[in-house]
Parts: sequence; C-alpha cells; structure tokens
Amino acid sequence: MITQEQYRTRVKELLSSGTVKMVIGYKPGSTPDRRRPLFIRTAEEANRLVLDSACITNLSGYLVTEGLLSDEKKVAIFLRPEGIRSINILAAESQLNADQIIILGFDSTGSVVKTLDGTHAGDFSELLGSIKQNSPVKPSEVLFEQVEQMTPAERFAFWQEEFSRCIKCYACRQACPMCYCRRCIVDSNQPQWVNTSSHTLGNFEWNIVRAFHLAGRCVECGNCGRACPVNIPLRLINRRMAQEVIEAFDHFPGLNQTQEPVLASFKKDDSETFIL
Amino acid sequence: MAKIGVFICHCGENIGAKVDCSRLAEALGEHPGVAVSVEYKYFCSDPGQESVKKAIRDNNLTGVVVAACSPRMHEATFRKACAEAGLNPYQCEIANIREQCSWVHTDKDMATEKAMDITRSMVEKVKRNNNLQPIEVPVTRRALVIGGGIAGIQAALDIANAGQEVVLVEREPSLGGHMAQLSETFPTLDCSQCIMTPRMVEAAQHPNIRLLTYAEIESVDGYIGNFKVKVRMKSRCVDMNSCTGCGDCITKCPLKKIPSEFDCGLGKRTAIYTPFAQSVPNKPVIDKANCIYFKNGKCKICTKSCQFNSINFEMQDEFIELEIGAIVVATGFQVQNNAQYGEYGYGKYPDVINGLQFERLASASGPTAGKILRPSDGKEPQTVVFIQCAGSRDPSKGVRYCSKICCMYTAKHAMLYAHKVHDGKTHIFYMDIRAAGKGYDEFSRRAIEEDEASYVRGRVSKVWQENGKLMVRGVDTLLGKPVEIAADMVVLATTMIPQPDAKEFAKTIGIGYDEYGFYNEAHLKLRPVESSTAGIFLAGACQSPKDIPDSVAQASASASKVLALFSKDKLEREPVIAINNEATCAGCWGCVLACPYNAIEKKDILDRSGRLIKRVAFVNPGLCQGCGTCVTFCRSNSIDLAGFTEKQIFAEVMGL
Amino acid sequence: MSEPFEPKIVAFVCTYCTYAGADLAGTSRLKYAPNVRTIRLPCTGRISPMFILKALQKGADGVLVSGCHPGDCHFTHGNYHARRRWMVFRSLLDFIGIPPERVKYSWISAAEGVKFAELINSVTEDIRKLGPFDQYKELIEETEAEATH
Amino acid sequence: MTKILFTDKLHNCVEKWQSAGLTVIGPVQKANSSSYATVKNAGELDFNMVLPDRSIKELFFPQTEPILHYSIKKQEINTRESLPPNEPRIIFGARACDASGLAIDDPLFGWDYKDEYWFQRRNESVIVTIACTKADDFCMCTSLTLAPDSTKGSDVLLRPLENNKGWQVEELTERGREAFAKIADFLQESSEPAAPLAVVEEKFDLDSCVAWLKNPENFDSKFWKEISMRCIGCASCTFLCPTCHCFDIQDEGDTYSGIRRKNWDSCSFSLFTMHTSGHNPRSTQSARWRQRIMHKFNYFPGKFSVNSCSGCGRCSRQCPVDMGITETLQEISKLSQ
Repeated sequence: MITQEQYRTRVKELLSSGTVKMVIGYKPGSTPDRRRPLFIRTAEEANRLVLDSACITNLSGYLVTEGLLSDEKKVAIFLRPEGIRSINILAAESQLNADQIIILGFDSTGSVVKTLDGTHAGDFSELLGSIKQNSPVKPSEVLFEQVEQMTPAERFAFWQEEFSRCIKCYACRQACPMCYCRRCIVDSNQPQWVNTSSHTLGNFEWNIVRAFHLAGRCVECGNCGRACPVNIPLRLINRRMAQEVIEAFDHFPGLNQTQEPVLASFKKDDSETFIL
Repeated sequence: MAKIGVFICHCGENIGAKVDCSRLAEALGEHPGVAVSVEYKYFCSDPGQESVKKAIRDNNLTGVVVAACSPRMHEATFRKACAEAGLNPYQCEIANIREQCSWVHTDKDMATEKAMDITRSMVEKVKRNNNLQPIEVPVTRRALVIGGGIAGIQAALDIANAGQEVVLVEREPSLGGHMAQLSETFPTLDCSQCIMTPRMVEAAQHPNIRLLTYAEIESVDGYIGNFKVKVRMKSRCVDMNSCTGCGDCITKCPLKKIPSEFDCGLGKRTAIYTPFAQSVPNKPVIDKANCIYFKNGKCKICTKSCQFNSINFEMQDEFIELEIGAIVVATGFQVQNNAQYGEYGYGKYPDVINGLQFERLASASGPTAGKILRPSDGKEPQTVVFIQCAGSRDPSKGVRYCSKICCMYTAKHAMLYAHKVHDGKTHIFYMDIRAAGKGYDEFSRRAIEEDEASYVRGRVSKVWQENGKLMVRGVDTLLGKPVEIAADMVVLATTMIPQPDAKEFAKTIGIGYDEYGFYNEAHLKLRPVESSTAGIFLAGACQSPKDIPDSVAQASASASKVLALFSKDKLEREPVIAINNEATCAGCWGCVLACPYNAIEKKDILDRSGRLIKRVAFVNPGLCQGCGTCVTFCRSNSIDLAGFTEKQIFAEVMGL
Repeated sequence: MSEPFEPKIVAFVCTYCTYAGADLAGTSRLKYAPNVRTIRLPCTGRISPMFILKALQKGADGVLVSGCHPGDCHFTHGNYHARRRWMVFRSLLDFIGIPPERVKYSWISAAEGVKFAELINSVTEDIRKLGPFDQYKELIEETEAEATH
Repeated sequence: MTKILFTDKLHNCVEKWQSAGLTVIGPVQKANSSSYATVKNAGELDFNMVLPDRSIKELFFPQTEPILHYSIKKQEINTRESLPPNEPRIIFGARACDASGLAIDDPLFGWDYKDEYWFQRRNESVIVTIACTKADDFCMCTSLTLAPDSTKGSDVLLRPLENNKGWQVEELTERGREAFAKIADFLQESSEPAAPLAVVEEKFDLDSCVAWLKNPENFDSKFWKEISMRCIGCASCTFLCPTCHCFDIQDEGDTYSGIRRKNWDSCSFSLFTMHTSGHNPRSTQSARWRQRIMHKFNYFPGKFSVNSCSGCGRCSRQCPVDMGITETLQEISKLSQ
C-alpha cells in the first residue's frame, strides 16, 4: 500500500508537471484477483491506479501501439523487471526510443510490493545484470523437468495433446510485447508457410514458429501463457528457448539496449558439435 | 496460366541408361501446367537448342525446365537459348538429373522416380519465376592498387598505360616491396634493382598514376564500380612538396644505429631516413618510434639542417576519400620468423640467417656492398650450409604448403656465393628440388654442375656452435647416413607467409582468406585473379607464394580484368538480390546486422508534408550479393530474394 | 513387411559448396542411396526453419541441411548465421518432440564428393532405422480426414 | 411428481444411448482446460464447473473443417465435397447459455442459404441442458433476458435436485422425448425438490444499451476508443463465444491435391477487413470492438430480431486483458442514463 501511494504521488507529479503525456498502469479488474491495464492522462485520475502483487501483466506491449510515441512525448509505465527487459529489447530493435519511456519499476515477493530505483531503462542495468547472474530467472518447475525427461515420442504426444486444443485465436501473439510485426508470418499467404487452420498440424507449425521467432527475445514475462484461453503451457517452450540461448550464446535477452539480436549475430567459434 | 515446357535430355547414355526418359517425359506431360514434355538425345547440341527455341515459340511457353546435367554446366546455355526465343532467360530452370541422379544411382526405377521428383519440383519453381532483368550499375573508371611491390607496380602500369586512372597506395615510405631487396633474380641472374627501379620511377612519374606512399587503407565501402575508399596518409613529418630529397637531414641525424628494416637488420639507418638509396619517392620520413624529439621533446637537429623548412614535427595523419571502380590487392608477403625452430639456432647464433638476409648480403647496395660476410665477425665464410623447407611443408611447426620459390632462390644463393667466394663450399639440405618453370631446372642443375653446390637429401636435426664453427647435424637419406658439417654460415630457406595483418586487412576491404591469411580467389582454376568480392582482384604473393614472373603475370591479368570492367559505362549483374516489402517491414534492423555486405540501409518513409511515417529497410541492389541471409532472419517475411523467392521454394517443396 | 521401408528425405543445400560437392559425387560416379531430394539455395543463410517444417508436412521422414564449412562461405558468413539458427531450432524441435535424429546438419565443401555420398548413405540408413515419422504423419492424416461430429 | 434421472443411473443411460448408436458428449475437464467432448462413459463427465472453457459452438461449427477435396491433373481439376458425417449424438449437460447460443445462430445459418454443415449436426443432436445452480462473476444471462434455466435451443432441460443426487427431467421437444424414451427404464417418478437456481445478478440494462447503440450519433463516440484501449486484438472472445459465427475459407494443399477448409475467423483481427489494396476500413482496434458490439446488439437483432449474445460471459472470463461485453454494456448503461 505504501508503494502504491508513493507511486500515485509520483504519477500525479509526472502528469501535472507535463513530464509525461500518459501513464500506463493497473486498475482493479472484474474480480478481486484481477487487474486491468489502465491508461491515464490527468493527475486527477492517479487515484484510480492500483499497485499490488496481482499486477502481473507485462504492459510494455502497449508502448508500440501505432502512433503512441510518434509525437516524441514521454510516457510513464509500470513495469516489473521482465517488462524493463522488454523495453531494452524494443529499444535495441528500434521499436521505441527508450528516452521517451519513464519507468515506474516494481517487483513483488509474496504480497509485498517494492519499488525499483531508476527512471529510464538504462538505470536498471545493475539489477538486470544480477538477475542474469542468478539465472535461471525462474526456478524450473516440475512439469518442465517432466517434459525434459520424456522420450521424443512422449514429448511429441504431450505437445500433440496440448496443441490439439489450440484454436488459433493468437492471444499468445497479441499479448506478447515482442510480437510487434506489422504482418505476422502466419498472416502472410504468399506463400502460406504456416497453415492458418487450427488442426493439430497447423497448431504445431504456429507454435514452433512463434517460439523460434521469440528465441533470444523472450523475457519470460508469461503474458502468452496467461492469455491462452485453453491454457497451453507455452511458458515451457519459452523456458527451453531461454535456456538454450543462455547456454549456447550466453545471451540474456533484454540486458541492455545495445544487445545484438542473438539470431542476427554470430561468433566464429559458436558451438557446432551437432553438425556432421 | 502457366505453360511450361519440359525438355528431358538423355545426354547420350549418361542419363538415358539410368533414367527412363520416356516414362519421365510422359509423367511430366501429365503434370499441371506443363504444355510440352519432350525428350531428346542432346539438348545442349545446336539442334537440341533449336528445338527448345521452336517449342517456346510454337507453344508460347511461359517457362522452361531442362532436365539434364547440373545447372552449373548448362544453365547459361539454356537461358541464352530462351532469351533468343523471346522468353525471359530467368524463366528457365535446370533439373539436375545427371550429376545428382543418373550418375549416382544404380536402380533404374528409383532413379526414374527421383528424376520425376526433381523435374516436377523445378516445374513448380519455374511457374513462380519472375521476369528478371540484369541489374545495371554505373562504373567509376578509376582503379585502386594496394601495394607498391612488383605486382602492384605492374598492375598499376598496365592499367595506366591503357589510359585509365590509377591510385597506387603503398604503406612503406617507398615503392619497391620485397623485390627491391633482392640481389639477383633467378633464373637469369640479372640484378633485381636494375630491373625494378626503372619501373618504380615509371610508376611514380606516370601521368595516370596517383602515387600515395606511407599511406594505408582505412576503409572500403560500396561495391563493384562504386567503391568509396578512405586512405590514411600517415604523417611523414616531412613536407613532400618542398623537400628536394637532398639528404642533409639524414646525414645530420644523431641517431644512426637503428636496425634497417630494408636490410633485414643487417644494416643500420637513422631516425629520419629513406628505406634505401633508390627509394621512390626519394624523400625521407621520420621514424617517430625512435626519433629523439618524439621521445623527449629535444633535438630537432634535422630541422636546422633543412634549407627548405620541410620538416614539420606537428604534421598529423590526413585522410583522403577516393571514388574507385575496381581494386587490385597486391599486398604481398612476409617471411616467417624462424626462431620457432630452436634446433636451427636462428636468433641465437648471428651467423644463422634467413634467405632474405642473404639477399641483402649478396646485394651490391646492401650493408656489405655485395660481399658475403658473416654478421658475427665480418669474415668471409668458407663453408655455407643452406637448409631448404625451413618452415614450409611442415604441418607440425611450420606451414603445410610449399613456399614455392625456396628451391630456386637457394640454388641462386649457392651460385651467387660460388661466384663471390671462389673456393667456398656450399651444402644444401633439401627434401625435394622443385624446379618447374621456364629455365628453372636448367638453373638448378647449373648450381650443382657448374657451381658445385653439394645437395644433401635430408633434414637437419640440430645446429650448434663449437670452436667458432656452426656444427650442422643432419641426415643424408640417400646414403642413409648421418652427416655433420662444420659451417661458417647457415642460411635458412624461409617460408613465405601472409602479411601479419592480412586477415584484418581482408576484413577491412571485404574479401575472403584461407586459414593462413592468403587471399581467396573466386575460383582456384577458372577465376584465379578475382577475389570472391566483385570488383576486387588479386595480384602477387598476397594470394599464395609466388615468384616474380608469376606475380607479374597475375598483376597483368588483374589489370586486364580491371580494364574489361572499365570498358563499359555500366555493369550488368545477376538480378539475384533481396527486395524488401516496405509495407510490412517493422524496421527491427535484424537484416542490417545479418547482411554480410552492409547492403541494407535504413530508409525513411515520409508523408506528403515530409513527416516521417516510418523507417524501413532498403536493400541496395548494387551491394547485395544475393545470399538471402536477411530473408531468413526477417520474422515478418518482408524481405524476399529474387530467383529464390519464398514462393518458389515453397512450391519446390510442395512439388516433391 | 515385405519391402524395406524407403524413407523420404529432403535436403536443403547451398549451391556453392554442398550442391557442388553433390555434383562432384556425380562426376566421380560415386553411388549413393536415391532417397534424398535436393533443393538448391544460394547459401545456408537462405535456409529458413520454415523449409524444414514444410518438408515434414510434405511427409518427409528426415531432413538434411548442408552448406559450406565455416570460413568457406561464398558470402563470407551466411553459414555462421545459419549455424546459430540451427542450434536454436534444433533444440526447439527436440523439445517439441521432433527427434533431432530426423533433422541433420552438415558441412560439405565443393571438394567433398565422397563425403556427400557417404553422408547421404548414412543419413538414409539412420532414418530407415528410425522408421517412418508416424507421429507427424498422424498429424498430416488428421488434416486430410473428413469432417467429424 | 416429476420424472427424475438419478445420478447413479447416468452410467446406464450413457451406455444405453451409446448402444442405441448415439455418440455421447458432455462437459469434460482435461489437461487444464474444459470443453464439451465425446465420452466413453459417464465417469468422464464433469458437472461441477460453472460452464466449460470452450463453448458448445465447436460441436456444430468446428474451428476448422474440410468442405471440399480437390485434385489437379494436367488441365483438369476434380473436386469432391466433404459433407458432415451422419452421426446422431446426445449432448448431455449443456448449459442454458450455450444451448440458447445455438438457437440464436440457427436463423443466421439458414436465412438465405441453408448451411448443411450446421443443420446436419443440429438435426442429429439432442441437447440436454442442465439448469445452473451456481454462477460466477462473469455470468450474465439474466441481463440478456435469458435465465439459468432457459429452455431456448434445448431438447431436454434438467433441473438439479436439492440433494444433488439427480435431475428433474423436462422433455421439451420430440427429439428430446425420443432420446429419453430410450432410457425410460432408468428414470423414476419422484417429488424430490429441485435445487434453487443460481442467482445471476443483472449487470446492465439491455434496452437502454440497445437504444444507445442504435443512435447513429454514438457510432463515432470517443467512448469506443476509451473502452477498447487495452484490447490487444486477439480472437479469444470471438472464438469462445457461442454465437460468434464468422468464418474464412482457406485452401490447403500442394501441387497435386488439396482441401478447402472452413476456419473460424474473427472481427477482432485487423486482417479480417483488410483489402487487397492494403486499405483497411476498420483500421483501429476500437473500430473492431465497436463492430463486435454493434453486430451483436444492433445489426444482428435488426436482421434476426434477437441479440447475438446468450450471456455466457466467456468473452470477459477468458479475456487476457479483462475486457468483455459486460464491461462495455455496463459503461454504455451509465452513458445512456
């Protein structure tokens, strides 16, 4: 509650001083455990802001809404460390100018919310560095270990079951801050690399492509998994990819704004033990 | 609606014996979109090509698939034939049913099945081919030659004599390179400087050649016909315009004991110096690393000695930007440091020297004025041992390749020594004598027969000093006996290796190199003077160890390539390049990073009032080489590669 | 099972090295298994993971991807980019349950006709041993099925 | 006295229906997600959920289905229609909102062209609805003039007993009577009282909302932008909606043959209205959300005299950003007051 009050005050300052044109935060949702994204433009609205441990959505994707930042005015946004990493990647991929983003950083353990010191993405480099040091970011969960232990045939069957439910609503894509493409590859029909039909094969293709396009860019904020209306455990794939890029290339996505995309760069001595 | 012609070549028995061509023709005749499907004994023959042309005209074909040998053989042939029949040549594809089918399979049924799949897949591709037009790029008619040794000078003179502009860049203070250091040259034994210096002077005075010495290439941007080159003019601290080259400063310089690079450390020079007496330009530079003024801020004696006020200690490096159409790389070689061969004692015993040092001793302009004298005590050696392959053909400590010139120069050294020290004795340890070349074997025979060089087939295991002699222990493998020779001097036939910065430099200019740092030719046999980067050519020992005739020949060959390029106003290139869809591009710039050629730029899309709408990737068609790395990176599939489009490849897979 | 299983394998190769190596195998009249269908690309850098997925969708039991050895790329570093993509894509496929044994990667130079022939034989044998990719075929069949319910 | 189906007899009923050639379908919870799915036995059925994550729609209008097989040879194209199977089935344990949704879509699938795929399945399905005794925060049938025990679209309505040991049976249609005749042996007459229905609070005033929507001035209201600002443009609401019915036709195949498929499509996608030219008449997410609301409560009733919403609440329940029809209509209610 203290944190929430601190930030309400801060938001009032930011808006009344004209430092920012908008603040993106959270407000109460339709049930006690839900929070909704909130966009406010005046200091008076600041009291609608809520900040507690239920604020989990990574809001950074809203920043790349077409036209939002084109007037070069600043926007403040509530972000957890994963969200700050998203900002770094979006900046590295030229989707936004990080100087325009005022970060209201926070994190929570249990129900306790604490503030993160800093204003711009660059101010959090120490924090992100220490998160990298302590990676894996999230302790591996039981299901992940189970899937890892399966034989390929069992894994295939596991994902066949999961993906058979996919209805191709693309909530995973739309919820992801990294899916900012103007035209998703699945929406490109000349040629149609990914079947748009939501039969299991098309769903396999879609989910493989999604995961590949996010490899080295995903910060494991969990937006996609939470968005999935049929609860496909997408986080497992993201976890595996995050593990791969850090182990193979020491790449921790979103560490800073100068990071080169892991799949658009290379080292001459990259591992190639698998190549015949 | 596609009307594809499929032409199935028997290639005599080559395809016909293993692929049932009639069945193939029949099956393809049933394939959707195929208007004509015929077989013939040799489609590459004149009547064969004529029949293809006739079929195109008679049936208004929209595409052609020739199922025959590898596209690497006859793609060009059939594309030309298509063009002659009025079809865009890029509407022709080759289905490789010879090299990758009939020649490699034994089961006729399975080979035929495979040939069907291969051909169908190509039919599906060609249905989606686009009418491509070769790309035209303008050509700047000015060549850059990098390196002022014999290869660079030759290339520069050939180009300049043909009436084209040349910029010749040399990083040392003088032209000349290694050839200027040599005494006499094999197999004629004419004096190296006598034939070299006139060419240096000619190059310096040529109206079409702009000579930049003591200069280095800072960066190369652009592409064939349109390179932008930045050259760093290192500060000589001597004004080239006012200096007359009188040499007073050199005489007055108090530092006189700096080992001369030109004399391979056997002679000395001053801190303000010209590398050698016949330097071109014959104007000195100040060696800032040694100059007393640069070390402690005092001295400037040279300034006082100069009547023309040419010396300027404040001089800074300057940069020159050049627009260049073609580049000849003639950056030459280095000799390997033999200190790694502890058993030979190089670097430990002063009288163990390398071949290049011997050249300086034998040179009339060298530190001993052409007398063969031991570095240690200045005495004339009575017995000299030469060790060939000192570093070459040695995978364990040296290099795997043959350094090519050492057999010849060692024979030459033995002869020069015999001519100068009449009662001296020479022993040459060798592995093989490689004397292929005009007059070369005769030359090495002369060393043995007339100048009594004693060739010992075997390796040297140890050299040590004993009683003022260099004891050389080796083995004579022909006699199968160990030998021990008490020598006064040992000369190592040192390997030619790439310049120490060869790999870095290759990256600067954007060409490929091998594991050693020698520059890669586009094709070892058929394109030996072109680098893999269009518009950049190779000459001399930067590509591989070479002697003077080979270097000169390659330099002239490079020059002719440059001149051929300069013979046109515009250049035609294969249109296999990437194209970006600006509507869907999100401007993430992954492609920019992925491109090996810096061919992708950022382009602003503005609205009518000039306001920035968005920024997208733009592929420069002049720079793009068509690898497609960017296409694969592009998540939104915005970039595509002409000739290998996403649609084409998709169709190829779907046609299998 | 009367006849041995003949796997369907699709190869994506670069034109400068592996395709030329395959040509060399031909001119050297080396013999190898006829199960591979080759698709020629300018460079391994052009080989998209989508190609591999589509080959599987077309019923391939195995896929081979091959190009120039590191340092040999005609386009200087297309193969280095490709290598990274493959590394990631390979682990992704593995995690999804598409066995890495079915998608193979190799470097074959224009001079390695023998290596090409040997590789095609060994890949064909390996895939033959694995048998048809039934699990993927099940997905394909589902798409071809009539309407249900 | 009413007809009662006791829970412990359900097992026999399922077997009976199955042996009579009916496929039995009902609410099933599987792998973290629930839907109406075919069951082998009654034990698989789960009546504890408020309603399944996925609506009943997919049983009649699947997310993807083949409608045409084609093959190409030379210049000749052969086609074969793929018709829905003849498969009589009973959907046991539908919710009133889902069943109503089917009834809402019937006129849509039959007004000009009778969609065989829909009606074949409709005609072969017996829908046995169980009235709701519990609801959650998202249920809103009552706001749509429906109720937890609406009979719309159902062939049989079951009311749970107070003691939770069975259901009162109310046969509504001939089809329902036929299906229950097959299990007559397992039904009993009893006077066990039914459990009270779930209380679903009325969340908005539908009439005033509809009036506001019909006012042309409100089409360009800035309200649309504000209410949909956080919409991320996925199709979770439309795909889970029992009444959303848009589809797209896609050909999938290779050079030689292929299948024309009917796939769900959604007005939330920007691509939904994208023209070949690149122009998009609904270029913003707010325009798309407005379309969805207008369609459901203005255009659709204009044509078919019924709102295209049965109040299941899935759009809000599963929305990644906690939006939905409820919130929008609540806000409109406030505006129209």
